Amino acid sequence: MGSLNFTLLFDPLCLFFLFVICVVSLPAAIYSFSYLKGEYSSAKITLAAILLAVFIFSMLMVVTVSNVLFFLVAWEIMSLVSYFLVVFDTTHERSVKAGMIYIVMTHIGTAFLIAAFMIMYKYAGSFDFLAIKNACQAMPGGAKNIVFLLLLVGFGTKAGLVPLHIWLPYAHPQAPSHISSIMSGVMIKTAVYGIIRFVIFILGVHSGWWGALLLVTAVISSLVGIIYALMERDIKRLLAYSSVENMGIIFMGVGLGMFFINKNLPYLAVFSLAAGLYHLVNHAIFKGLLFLGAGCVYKAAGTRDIEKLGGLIKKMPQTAFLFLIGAMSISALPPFNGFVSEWLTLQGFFLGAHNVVGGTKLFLGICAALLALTGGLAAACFVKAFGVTFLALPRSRYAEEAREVSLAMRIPMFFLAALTLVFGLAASLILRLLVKVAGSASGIDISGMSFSLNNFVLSPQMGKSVYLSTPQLALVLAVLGSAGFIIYRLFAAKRDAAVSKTWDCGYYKLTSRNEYTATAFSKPFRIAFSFFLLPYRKTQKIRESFYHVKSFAYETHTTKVFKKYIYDPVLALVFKSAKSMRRIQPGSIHLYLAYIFITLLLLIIFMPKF
Amino acid sequence: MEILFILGAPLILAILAFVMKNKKAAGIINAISYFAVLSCALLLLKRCVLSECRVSFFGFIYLDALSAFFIFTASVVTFAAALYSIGYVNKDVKEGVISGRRAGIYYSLFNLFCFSMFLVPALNNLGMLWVAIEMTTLISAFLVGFYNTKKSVEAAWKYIIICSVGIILALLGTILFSYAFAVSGVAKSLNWTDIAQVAHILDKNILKIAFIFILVGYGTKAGLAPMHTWLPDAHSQAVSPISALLSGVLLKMALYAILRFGFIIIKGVGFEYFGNLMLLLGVISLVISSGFVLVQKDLKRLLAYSSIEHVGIISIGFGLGAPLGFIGALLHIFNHAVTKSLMFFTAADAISVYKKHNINAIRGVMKALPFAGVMMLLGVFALTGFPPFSIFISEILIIIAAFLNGSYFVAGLLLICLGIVFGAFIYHFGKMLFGNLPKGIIPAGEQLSAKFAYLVLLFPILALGIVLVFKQKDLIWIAQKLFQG
Amino acid sequence: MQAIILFGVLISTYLMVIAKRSTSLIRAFRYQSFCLFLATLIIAFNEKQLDLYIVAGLLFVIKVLAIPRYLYRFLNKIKANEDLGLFINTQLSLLFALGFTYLAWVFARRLIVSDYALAAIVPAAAFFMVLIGIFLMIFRMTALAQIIGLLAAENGLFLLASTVSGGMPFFVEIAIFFDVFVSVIIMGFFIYRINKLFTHIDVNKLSRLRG
Amino acid sequence: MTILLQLALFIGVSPFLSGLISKIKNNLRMRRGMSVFQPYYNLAKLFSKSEVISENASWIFKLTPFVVISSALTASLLVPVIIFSNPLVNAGDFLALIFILALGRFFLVLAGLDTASSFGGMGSSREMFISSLAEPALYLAVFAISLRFGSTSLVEVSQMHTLSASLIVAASALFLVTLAETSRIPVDNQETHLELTMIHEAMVLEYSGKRLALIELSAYLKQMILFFLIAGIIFPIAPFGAVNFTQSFFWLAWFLARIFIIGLIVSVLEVSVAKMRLFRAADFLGFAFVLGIVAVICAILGV
Repeated sequence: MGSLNFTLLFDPLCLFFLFVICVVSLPAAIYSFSYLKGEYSSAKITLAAILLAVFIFSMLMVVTVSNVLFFLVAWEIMSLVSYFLVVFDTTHERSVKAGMIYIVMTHIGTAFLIAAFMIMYKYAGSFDFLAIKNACQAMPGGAKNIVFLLLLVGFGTKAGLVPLHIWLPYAHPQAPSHISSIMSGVMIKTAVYGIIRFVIFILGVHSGWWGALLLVTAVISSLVGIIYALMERDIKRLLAYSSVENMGIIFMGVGLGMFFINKNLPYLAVFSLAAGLYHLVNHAIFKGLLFLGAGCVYKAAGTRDIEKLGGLIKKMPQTAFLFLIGAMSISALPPFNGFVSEWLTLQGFFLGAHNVVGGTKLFLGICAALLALTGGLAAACFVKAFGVTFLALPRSRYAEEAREVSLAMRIPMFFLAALTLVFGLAASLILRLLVKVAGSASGIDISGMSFSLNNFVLSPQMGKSVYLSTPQLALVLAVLGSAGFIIYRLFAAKRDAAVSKTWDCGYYKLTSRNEYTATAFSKPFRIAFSFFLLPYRKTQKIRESFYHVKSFAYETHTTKVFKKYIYDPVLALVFKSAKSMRRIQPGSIHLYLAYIFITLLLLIIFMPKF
Repeated sequence: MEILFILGAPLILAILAFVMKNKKAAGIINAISYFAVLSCALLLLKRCVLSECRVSFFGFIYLDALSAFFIFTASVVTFAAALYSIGYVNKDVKEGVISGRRAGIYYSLFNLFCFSMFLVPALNNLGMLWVAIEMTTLISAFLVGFYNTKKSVEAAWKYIIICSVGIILALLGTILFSYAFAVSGVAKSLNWTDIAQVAHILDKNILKIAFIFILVGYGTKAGLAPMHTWLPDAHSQAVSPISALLSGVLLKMALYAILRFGFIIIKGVGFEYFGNLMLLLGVISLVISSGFVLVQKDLKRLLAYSSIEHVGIISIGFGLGAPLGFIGALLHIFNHAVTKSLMFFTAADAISVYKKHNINAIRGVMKALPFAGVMMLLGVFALTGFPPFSIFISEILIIIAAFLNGSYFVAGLLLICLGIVFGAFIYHFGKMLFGNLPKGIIPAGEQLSAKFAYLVLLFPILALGIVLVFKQKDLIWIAQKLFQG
Repeated sequence: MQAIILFGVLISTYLMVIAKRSTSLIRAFRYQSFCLFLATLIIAFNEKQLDLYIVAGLLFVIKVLAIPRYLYRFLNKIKANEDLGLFINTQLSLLFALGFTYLAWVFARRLIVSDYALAAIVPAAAFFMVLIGIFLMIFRMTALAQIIGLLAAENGLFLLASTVSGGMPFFVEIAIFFDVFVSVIIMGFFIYRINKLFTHIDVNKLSRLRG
Repeated sequence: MTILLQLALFIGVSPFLSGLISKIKNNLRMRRGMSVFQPYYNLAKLFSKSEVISENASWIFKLTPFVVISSALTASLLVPVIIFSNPLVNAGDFLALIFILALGRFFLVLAGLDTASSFGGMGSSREMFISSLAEPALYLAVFAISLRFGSTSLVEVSQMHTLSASLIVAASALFLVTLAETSRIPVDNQETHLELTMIHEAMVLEYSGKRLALIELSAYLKQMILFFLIAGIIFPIAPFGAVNFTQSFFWLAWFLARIFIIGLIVSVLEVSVAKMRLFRAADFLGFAFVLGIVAVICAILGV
């Protein structure tokens, strides 16, 4: 069994993840106190604080332990504590159901991990990372492939890779918002850590198809995630689906890195991996911010249904501003951080295409195009999320009565919002740090490589004038924008703008009922992707007489394809077989005695076989 | 001479409980004495692990580390059950479910049952072992049928008949063992120590057949599928503290008997034969029980099927062999005994509030019973193998053993079934624990003794779970000691 | 001499198979136990051992006298239906019994290590008794039949023990006797309760607990 | 200096391009049409007028025009026009340009939602729909181009190069995307006066006065930038390098001429096809996507 010593690992990869965990968890923790106040009893708030502390601690353990067994322990504790946090609001049936789906899916994932770890252990005879790493060199290819697939499924479940994502849109919205932000921002990232640590660092990329498979999964995840997010009207669930998308983007970077490692293109491998890591930290920051923002909305308005919101920008301007920052960075708009990492990931594809031959180029191109599609859809999604929630007129009393949240809740958000900008502007500096992480994780010597020209300019491709400088862009944008404003003021100084009603085609009173809803906003997409979403509608007319319809209800739904065609049939099968199994115990003692007798006979008959 | 105390105390207590008027005092004395028993068992375990095996009373009693381990396991659970009984019986008496006289009978039977279970691992003579195990059946049958309802009497009847048939087969197996021994021409004896010494020269063919009888026979008692059919009935109908004892200790005593014979088989026939049989029955138990757990509607039956599942896991552990499988299985015996008792107690609390066994009738346990609810929740995760609880360690050891053995099929099946059972548990207990109280259910106060019992049970699984992660070496050392015999 | 006794055992066992009513079943069991007693006595006489005499005496007292009487009285007390409730009729049962006889013989031949082919006869009879005991438990509906089946199987084991391994150690033998006696009493107690609660002792109808 | 020059060039010429297209279209339809300088008059008029702002609007609505114009201007600075290099040489490449334009669109769409008008919401929704579906085709075209040039740098693209099949196909994909992005028939119709058929116009329906002027201007700018990119790809032949004043002048003329050629093509196309239903736009962009794939395949084959 070998000895187990409890040592912690602090290589660049660990440090990087430690940073990510802390950078999101701390604001979320500060936020939690005023968020929970008034919602629960003080005992429950204390419990929440304790659980939060254990949760954060377990995540820290996950990324620092140097031993598979401890990793497993930390991993399970992390899942367990987060489950408790998901079902924290125990009175809601939905929380309990969400928690159940979450923990069961996680457990299934863990089962795959256990299998993978055990196969590794079988070859290494030790649980230590380094010992396994050494032993893995002698591992036969077939075993490596199996281990990789097991790890992929295991970590993919946690990461929410399609089609293993189904727990994510249930669990993340049900948890208290600061927990959602940690879960979405950090916890699912531990799966990325797992993939990098176990596949790239320990196992070593063995076959070319590993990266390709991860890439394809990632692309599908991001598309599916964002399409579902676009259809969603529950703001936290929308964010959760968007996490599926962003995990896809992160895994594109990682998958690309694996792909290039196998193709023996060290520079590109490090670059892509760093791009993935960059998106990882970015996503942690802006998704943390967005979830906190959604929490503010929920706290202020008491509902998460964006169809009931609207006009919040006037009631809670600061939250709106902060949410907008988050929405802009997640939509990859310059000069925020999401833009940088998406640009880097795209560059990974583009650069990679120059270094591979034949159909692989097309493969990378299509991946890049689909990533772009994802980006476009994400922008649409967050326009919808922000626009419908914060802009125009309030659609319900909930939204009308909303008030700005307390300062203690806004400060953490300001911190994160500032970080989105910092991570956008200091891109070249951060990339330089990240390539070190990527280099050490993939075991590639990066000393001879250069990834940026100076402190402001990124240049992924030496010898070609491909540059990106977010500070420059930000500066130019700001200068030109203010120039426009100055010109405007020069002309406008004479007369002020008149305030009047919105154009209503002559209709006399325009109310919030005339506004475009979230469902309407996403309708073109629903139709364009109807082959996948399988939308259906329910209409209900209440008639006074044949001629006069008193009220008309119209609902539209989309079919959850994965649930309906994968999970439900499997579950049904399991339950059906379990139910039919019940028939072997009908309560007859004679039958039971016969079982014993038959078992005895069979065992004696087949005795020579044992 | 701790063993004298361990065996003597229950007998004296049985008489005491019968004659004492104040049943509450009897309960408290009971609990205190079992604490003493627990301490003695601990001493015994320490002594047996550290020093040599001991045979005493004309070879009648034989104690090695393995027996001490089983006695210790039993003592932990019996102590908790004794504690829990105080409040439980008190409540039943108060509510008029049972009379004061029957409470006395209960305590007497409880003590006799405990005596018989402590006796099993202490015996050297295989025939007496058989008698002791049959004795456990006979005594506990009363406790199963204690409430004298249609269901409980039905359960008791099935229990006693099915187990008796099983035990008859076990006796047949024992006789065949003694025949094998007799044929070998050594002196006539049924002592395990004598047979085990010459195991390698015994007739393989007879040993093989004999072991099948033993396995089916004691396997019936241990709850190995497909001979498990009595188990859910008996466990669900028994008085709740007794359900814990049945599940936690009784099944393990039968396993102990199998193990004792198994050692002879391993020596005489080879490990493979023993291993394959154990694996086969273990896998069948695992698969069948996980299905039943999934669609179960009765809370106590659910726990009973989970016991079958765990016995299956233990059996797989033994089947996978030394050292990891054995360590894992032994550890699992202890862990499961303690954890399952915890679950049975909390379930009993819930049932006494809702007055129903039906899972669908139980909602919002967290609100009705805050303390027991939390314990139940922890118990669910402990039972399904989450760290930091100790079942995680034992399960992972068994899984490792499976992988190292190359039994990928078994390992995969184990993982799948554990997943299914986990899902089922979360599904059922999630519904029960959370949510709102149904109408007409008044949260009743929780018994102090019950709380103590929970803590007594929670402590070892938590402590072991945490300590064992760091102390594998010591574990291996202890395990080697356990298998010196 | 032994052969005659064995013959008696076999006959009484077959009688059990074809018994349709409780009383005849108990009577058959009594014959069986009596034959067993004789056999034990002969062994004791041959081996001139005191403890074997004691065992034989116990056998006679408990299995020939006490248990059947207890069961008779019991039957009278609960006034249960005499019918045993046959899952398969006597003819078919008899066929089964014949099959079991052969099976027991084959099994005993394989098991018994001896140059002398007929050495397996007694063990075969013992196995046969065990098989029939279990057979009765499975294919007869009433609780009483199950008790008798169990006792028959136990008788078989007794025979087996005293022939193949020269009997169990003395105190084990005593303990087993005691055990059997107690278990019959306890089972009787439960039958009594079943009869009281369900007003019949047809255990096949006890199927509230399922799944 | 070059920055100001390039800004002046884009601001100065882009309204003319729009006027020219409009003029050609009208002429092709056998109408006289407005003057090619009409856009300038429009801008001047709008700048001199006061505005009406919706009472429902928030600061997003008021801020948007400045963000939009700044993004359009920044984008125009990323394009290498004057000295075979762009003024912001280090700031970004082809991809960055696309992202910068997306910034403007993002705010424009929000502004459309801001006024609580159903038209605005409708326009926003459709705008996002079309632009996000245009993304894959756009990126594939860029991908094919970058395969040809070895990088996504706009400087490289605008250098002298030989034309190849992949470039032409890529440019046509880019062209289709441009039609969609610049609200041209068959995807959108700039000239419509029916709110229900508008996309871009519906979004900016609430704007008036100076803010509308800024938005209009940025639309002109965006159009010119995209035309320039297409032109740079399919008309790579520059007469000579910018050495002296005269040569520069000729060069500038060629630069403008090739943009106008694209404008001509657009106007011919606009009068000859009908506007599609909104959901057909998905097919249209799908076609562009297929063209993009063809372009990549051509690039792989080296033709």
